[in-house]
Amino acid sequence: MALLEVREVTKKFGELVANDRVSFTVETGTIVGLIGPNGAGKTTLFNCITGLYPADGGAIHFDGREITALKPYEIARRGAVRTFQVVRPLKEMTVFDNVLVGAFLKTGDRRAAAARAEECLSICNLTSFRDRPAGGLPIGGKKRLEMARALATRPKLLMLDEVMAGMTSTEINASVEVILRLRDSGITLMIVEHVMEGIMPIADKVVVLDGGIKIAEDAPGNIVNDERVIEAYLGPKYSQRFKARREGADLG
Amino acid sequence: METLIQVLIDGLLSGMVYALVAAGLCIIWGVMDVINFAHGEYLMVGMYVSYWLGFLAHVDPLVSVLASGAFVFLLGALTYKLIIRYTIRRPGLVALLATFGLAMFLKNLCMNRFSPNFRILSDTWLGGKTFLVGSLILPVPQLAAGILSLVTIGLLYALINGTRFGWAVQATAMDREAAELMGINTERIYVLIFGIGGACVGFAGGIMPSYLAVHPEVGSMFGLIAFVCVAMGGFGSIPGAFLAGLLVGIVEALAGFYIAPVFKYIAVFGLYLAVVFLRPKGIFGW
Amino acid sequence: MNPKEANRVLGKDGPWLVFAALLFVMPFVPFVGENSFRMHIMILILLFAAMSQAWNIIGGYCGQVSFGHSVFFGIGAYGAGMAVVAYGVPPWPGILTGMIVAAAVAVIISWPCFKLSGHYFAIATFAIVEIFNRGFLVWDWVGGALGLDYPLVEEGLWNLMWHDSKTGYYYCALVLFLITFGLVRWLEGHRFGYYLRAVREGQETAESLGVNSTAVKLAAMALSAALAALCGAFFVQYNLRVDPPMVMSLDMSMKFVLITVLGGSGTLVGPLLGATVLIPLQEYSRALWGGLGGGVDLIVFGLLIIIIVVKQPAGIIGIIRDIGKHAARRRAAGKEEADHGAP
Amino acid sequence: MSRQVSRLNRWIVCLAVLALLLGFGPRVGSALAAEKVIKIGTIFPLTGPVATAGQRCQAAVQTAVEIINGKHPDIKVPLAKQEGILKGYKIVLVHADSQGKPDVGKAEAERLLNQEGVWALIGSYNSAVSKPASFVAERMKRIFMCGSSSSAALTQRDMKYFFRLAPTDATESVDFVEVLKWANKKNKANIKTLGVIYENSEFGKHAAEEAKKAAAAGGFKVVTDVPFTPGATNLNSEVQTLKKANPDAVFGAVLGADYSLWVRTMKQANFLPRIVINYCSGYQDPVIAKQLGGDANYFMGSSGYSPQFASLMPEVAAVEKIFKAKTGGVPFDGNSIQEAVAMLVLAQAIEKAGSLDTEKVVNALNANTWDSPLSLGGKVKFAKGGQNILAKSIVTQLQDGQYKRIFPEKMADAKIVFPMKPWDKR
Repeated sequence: MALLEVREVTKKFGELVANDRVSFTVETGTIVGLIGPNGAGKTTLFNCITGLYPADGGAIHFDGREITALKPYEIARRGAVRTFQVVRPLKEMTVFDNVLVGAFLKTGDRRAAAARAEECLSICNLTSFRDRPAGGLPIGGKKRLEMARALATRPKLLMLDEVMAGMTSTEINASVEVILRLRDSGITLMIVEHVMEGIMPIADKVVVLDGGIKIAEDAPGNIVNDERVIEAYLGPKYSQRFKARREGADLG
Repeated sequence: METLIQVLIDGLLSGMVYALVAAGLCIIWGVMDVINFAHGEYLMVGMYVSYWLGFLAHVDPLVSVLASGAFVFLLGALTYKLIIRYTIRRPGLVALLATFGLAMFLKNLCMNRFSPNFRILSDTWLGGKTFLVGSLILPVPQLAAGILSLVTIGLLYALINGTRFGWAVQATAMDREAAELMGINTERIYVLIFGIGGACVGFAGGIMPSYLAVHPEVGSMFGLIAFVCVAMGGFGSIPGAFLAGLLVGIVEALAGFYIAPVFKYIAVFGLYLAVVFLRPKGIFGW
Repeated sequence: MNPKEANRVLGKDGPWLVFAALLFVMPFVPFVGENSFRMHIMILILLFAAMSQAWNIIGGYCGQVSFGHSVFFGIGAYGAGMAVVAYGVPPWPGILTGMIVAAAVAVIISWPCFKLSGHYFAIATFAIVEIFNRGFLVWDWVGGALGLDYPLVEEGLWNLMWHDSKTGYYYCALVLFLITFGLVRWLEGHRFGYYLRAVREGQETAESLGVNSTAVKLAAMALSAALAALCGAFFVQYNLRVDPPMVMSLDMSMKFVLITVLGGSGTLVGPLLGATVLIPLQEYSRALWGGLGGGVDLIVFGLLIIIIVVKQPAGIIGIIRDIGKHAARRRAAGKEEADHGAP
Repeated sequence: MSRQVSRLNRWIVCLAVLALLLGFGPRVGSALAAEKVIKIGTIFPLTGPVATAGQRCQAAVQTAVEIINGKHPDIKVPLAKQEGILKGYKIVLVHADSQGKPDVGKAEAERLLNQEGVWALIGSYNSAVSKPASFVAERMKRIFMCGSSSSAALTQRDMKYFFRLAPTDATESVDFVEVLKWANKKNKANIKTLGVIYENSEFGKHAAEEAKKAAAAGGFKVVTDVPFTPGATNLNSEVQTLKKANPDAVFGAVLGADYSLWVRTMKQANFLPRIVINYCSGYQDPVIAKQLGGDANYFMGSSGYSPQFASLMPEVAAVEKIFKAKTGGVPFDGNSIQEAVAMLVLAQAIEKAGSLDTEKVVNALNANTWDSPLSLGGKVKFAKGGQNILAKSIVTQLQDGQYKRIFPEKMADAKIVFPMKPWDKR
């Protein structure tokens, strides 16, 4: 059964149609990538799903119930939690306290929440920053903090908005590992991503947006061969490289 | 009917003065995002300048307006240099509390130096004169204040929207860093804007001794009303502040006459709440 | 302004230690020697520390800078005052009513106000103070401009009134202080306290983590208002008179904000520090200069506010931190010198 | 860091220098402790909206003390000729500022009594402050002399240690109504309706209530009742409201700056009732009267004193000279002179009781009728509750900038100008 079902979602800003009847599903236990060129409407779609913007049309179902008109915190309480592309640390609180806020979603008990927070800090390799003010973290740390905080809420669906942008490749590898571990622990993930090395190898399915319209929804292997996607977004260069690498792998 | 028109005229005239006081606050708020809590005290200082010129040198308030404006301009620039400069990159509350301290300081310093006595200029060119249109009464001093208000606000608007300086100000207001990269000396802009904001209220203070007594507490209520006008008009919008000033004056007069005089300020503050509940950023806000 | 910084000054459990030390010392203060003026200052410090702590919940921890708290303070004062003056009963039912009404009024007026941001919110709270002030001035049921004057009734806890000694008031103020500080200390470690700070630091972020920020803000406002009303009730019991300008004024609101911000807003010890510095300053400078009639005390007070705010926006807690750092650096420098000197 | 700390220090030094520049270092009060002194505390609103009145009241008490302590053979006031009281005791004043706030006034009363160890208190101008401050004194069994607070409620509390010199707003209201009746009879004025305008404070509200009571008793109809916010930015709607109701007579309780604004606004609105009588207020302030010039004329008001009473009270002139030196030439007004009387009567009572035992002095205060050349009528006598039952005031009218005595007729020195001359005929 689909954990998240987006049906014909439309969002307009005045004349500009940011999302035009976008539909797709996210199956339980999978990793879904949401990609597209700049301005394709990825983040807008994210904001519609998480209730930050009201959708102008269409319906969104999560975990069997409609969440279209719900407020962000209501959606979060149902288990669909997001991170922000532009990081938003709770600056004057410590890293640990940031994560603790997330952990308090499922438990009012301070000790249980603290244990959960510690766990998430260590999952996201933030333990060494534990008592630093969140505002003072390096950018990579802030990105990981976004993830740790969301993770602490014990989400069913974790929605990551470009968590790997701006990371070094070592960091990306670490993040990929974390994401896979999360998937294995039963969390469904939806990932908006620019960094292709990150998303392509791990996604079970990729949804491609261009100009607010969904142009493809398929397994990554098929996506890279999809003419429209290549044209619209990846560009021939990347496609060839990807193909070459895969062929090389096949040969090897 | 006649009474209604008379009430409206009275309201409009006091509204003009509110608008002038508010315009000074408005421009400071718009460019620097600072609430100057000492704004009412600037008015008081302006009034004292005009009063003393009139009392000691027999200069009419109509002339002292310029001196008051200049003096409060300096006071504003000095306030920026000594206080606001240090608070500008901090939360808005910091500047507000610092200027609250300044208000307390100015008010009591004037009391210390000039005694708390109420002072009125007796023989001014306009004092006590009225202008009759049918049975309607137009008090000349307030009329002069209204005209001064119109002229000043018009000039201010032209300055901000029609000159190179104005563009620089607008650029600074939008994004200080970017403006600096474009070669605008934003520090200078800030000093000047605080000064100009002071000058506006200084003009108002300059003309007021021809119909209102000067004393150290005179500015408080005007200051409060100016806050309301500026916020009601919308963030940094001069036409907004002007419109709000008139609206406040008229509502005050209508409520004062048709409900009861004690309700006039309740109506003014209630109007503000009503406006911002409908338009959270004020009439001209975005 | 930064709770983290506060912790660094006093160590992680510093606030608790200070608190515990105070707890231990405070009850014995009256035995040091009954000096009415000193007692008066102690009472005011405790009262305004408690009141500012109440403000701190919404203004410091939750970041909603309200200048409207004198309204709640006043409602509490009038609650007690009406019980005693108009109904001739002990103030207790009035205090309770006042707290409930204050919380209800807080929720009703904050709900639309929370849609406003920054200065619009601040000015809306100014406006509310003025409306209440003038409304109470013409409301004859609560005494209007004449105010309420207490009759002399039997002293004691039952009537919450003492005549010759201030010791009773002192202990009441101490209890008030302990209630508010204890509550806030308790909040700091609990979900609600974390949510308050999360809303202050980023409302959208908090919402993305499942925090109903409106509910959190309203709850904080209601709690803060109820505590403010409690403090107001004590204020009127202490002064035996209430009229609108006395309690519901911008000056009063500003005092709460100043004490908290100058002490260190969003910290547990901030309001206490602020009150400990500002209240004696205000009372002693008035005692020293007030009688001269030049308003010198207020001139100096105004200047001090400017200087502290401009020079040390983190408040007095920041100054303590600076001095601590300075000393630490000196120690470090001294040690280094010694190390170099050794060979 | 250390630079910042030292900069902070520099600021504090600047502050201290400024305080000294203003001429007010901390004062040493204990140097006098060895001498024979009686400390008396004063509490007046020295800052805030009514600071003018408060500072004059303070100066009046200082004037009285100067007379009591020094030798003034030329001043014909009790205790002037001798030096000090009780054979060599000098009075030392300890001043406090109430800021016009009841809670501050109360705290200062406590501080003066407990901390400064004053023997008695004088104050506090604002009725709202006098109430809680005198409460403190009563509880501590200390005398509280109240010069000018006019709220009748103050002396209806059955206090034992509270004495008030000024006539209350209740008696003043009755007087005003008498004036109206007298004008009706004498000038065939046919006054029927009354308007009341007052600042919405303890003082104004109480005066208005007494006015309405008195008017009802006297058969006048109150057609409009206009409270306003003190410190208003304009009084347009207030005056328009009055104008609409168009009462024959208006009673005003309008203080200070609001008074001049009120008069000017009435002139602008071209509205003038036939007669206006003011409670102790802006009307009495000679400075305001002078500044308003011709516009202030023909208004009336009650006063316990004004410079034009000189012929009735010849002894005041010499005292007033001392007072003027303190106020920069401003003469006594009806409020401030009462504070001087309060001080003088208290000193006389101490002298009479022959001791500093508060009970004895209270008994003396209650038992005797005191000579008081500074009081209209020359005598002071307290009733139970502390009201001076010989307190008199004269209703005056400003004519050509002079406060002319109008009523009661036997004290009059001028005829009433009735109705008031219209604005354009002045």
